[in-house]
Amino acid sequence: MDPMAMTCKALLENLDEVLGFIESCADRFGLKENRKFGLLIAVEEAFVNVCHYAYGDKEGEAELVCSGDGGSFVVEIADRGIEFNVLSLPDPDTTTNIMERKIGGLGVFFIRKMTDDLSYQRKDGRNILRMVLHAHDDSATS
Amino acid sequence: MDPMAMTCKALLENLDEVLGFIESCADRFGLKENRKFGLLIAVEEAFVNVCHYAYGDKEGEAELVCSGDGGSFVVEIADRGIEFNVLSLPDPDTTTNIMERKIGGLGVFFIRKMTDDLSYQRKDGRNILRMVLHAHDDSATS
Amino acid sequence: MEIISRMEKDTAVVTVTGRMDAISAPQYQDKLNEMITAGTIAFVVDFDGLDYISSAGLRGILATAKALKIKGGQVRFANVRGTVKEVFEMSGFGSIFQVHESVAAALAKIG
Amino acid sequence: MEIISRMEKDTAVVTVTGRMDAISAPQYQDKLNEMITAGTIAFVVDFDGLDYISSAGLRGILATAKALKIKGGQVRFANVRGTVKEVFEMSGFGSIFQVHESVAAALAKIG
Ligand SMILES: Nc1ncnc2c1ncn2[C@@H]1O[C@H](COP(=O)(O)OP(=O)(O)O)[C@@H](O)[C@H]1O
Ligand SMILES: Nc1ncnc2c1ncn2[C@@H]1O[C@H](COP(=O)(O)OP(=O)(O)O)[C@@H](O)[C@H]1O
Repeated sequence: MDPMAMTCKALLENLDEVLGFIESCADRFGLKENRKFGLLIAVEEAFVNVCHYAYGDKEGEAELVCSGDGGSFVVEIADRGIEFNVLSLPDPDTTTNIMERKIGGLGVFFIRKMTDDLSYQRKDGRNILRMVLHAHDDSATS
Repeated sequence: MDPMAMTCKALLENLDEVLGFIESCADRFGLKENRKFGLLIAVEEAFVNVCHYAYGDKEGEAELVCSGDGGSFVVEIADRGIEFNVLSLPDPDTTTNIMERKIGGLGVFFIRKMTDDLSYQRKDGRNILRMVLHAHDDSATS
Repeated sequence: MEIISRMEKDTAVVTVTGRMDAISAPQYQDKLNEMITAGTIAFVVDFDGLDYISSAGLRGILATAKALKIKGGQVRFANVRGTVKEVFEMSGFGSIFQVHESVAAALAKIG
Repeated sequence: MEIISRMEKDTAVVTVTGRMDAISAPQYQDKLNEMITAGTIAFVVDFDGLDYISSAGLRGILATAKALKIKGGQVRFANVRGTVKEVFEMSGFGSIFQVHESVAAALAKIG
């Protein structure tokens, strides 16, 4: 599949369009339904984080590129906000009971868990997060 | 509505994604259903022409940008192909009988008819076609 | 786009729903050509459920209409409405083709 | 996302369908808070028709569960499947919450 790209303001209100775009690309690629939902969650978490954190109080853009790479479906999300490497965060504590439990760090954790392969690059002032899903469910969420 | 953009190879097989993108933007803007179908036809004709003619035998890209401008919904479609001004074509003859009738020039004609406002710009090696639909059905298809 | 056909005596009633665009239009042409090859020469095409038609769709309609004319056949259209009607009027198809209020009215003309 | 609720005696059975994402999750929280304010403290949430849940959805679930705990109430989940189950397991929600095979099984535990 040739690359397709979408660019929009990094605002929560654009989430539907972003997920709609990713979903139609994933359908084209032929990603299986259950793998697709996992990917959509990863993309949501990444996009929402760019909306919340990348640009502080300012406005900025997010760019999404979908492509097929052999047997893999690839989504890249890029922003021009502060440098942040998703891979640098520790896993959250997922064992505390209801009252003590805080939700923090689950977003990034889901991004890591829902993808088969994840890489981060800071390049020309941009954060580029590359999420890869293999068409065949071999190494998923393990 | 803030601008949203989509970029893809100018290939017919991407038509569904292109129209899906334009439709979700038009829905967000709140364009009325009947006006939306007219706009989708105009966008299809413009995109299909870029696929067929802009790059000759080579491959190239098409970029689509949707935005709201006051009470109007605006779609821009841009390519880096040969210079071509949609506004330069004469109206086709729409009166000949079935056997004599050739379909040519209807695409560009529909683009003109289905939009309230149309402008063309050649800039930095790009053709930029700007299609405007007023939210209120005042001057449409007249 | 979805195409369903049924026979009313010797006339094929073809119902087209959804959108007839550059991707789906060949489907219409293939379907009708297939029936023409099988010997059907009278068609009523029902556009009641058609939301949208582009010039690629008109191209398909014209091509099959020409093929039919050569065989002494005919095609009539029913329920041409909304944006599809706009397109028919702009393109002159509303004048060069027979357009009817309903499938029944179209069938009556074929007799 | 769509939320429908009905009462089974004093327990609210809340059916959530579609996708619970950063945009729609507040709807879940608002709906349950509204019922908690009106006096309901036992809930069975049916996720049979839920395709997808993100961390924003879990946030809403946790917030209402905490509000309920304070009032001595409870929430149980039924039909947690597919991607939603994956998310529950990864996040530990599958262990800290009561998850049942069916709405009936969940209701039975509330008694
Ligand atoms: N794109 C980003 N730019 C800067 N900081 C980020 C970005 N994404 C995440 N972070 C930081 O990582 C933390 C963990 O993010 P996440 O796992 O999504 O959980 P949450 O948003 O609930 O805190 C955030 O609180 C934030 O401090
Ligand atoms: N993007 C474009 N670049 C170059 N030439 C174009 C472009 N769009 C249209 N044309 C020219 O204008 C003519 C009319 O186009 P159109 O009205 O869409 O009808 P058709 O494609 O059926 O000929 C085309 O045949 C082509 O020669």
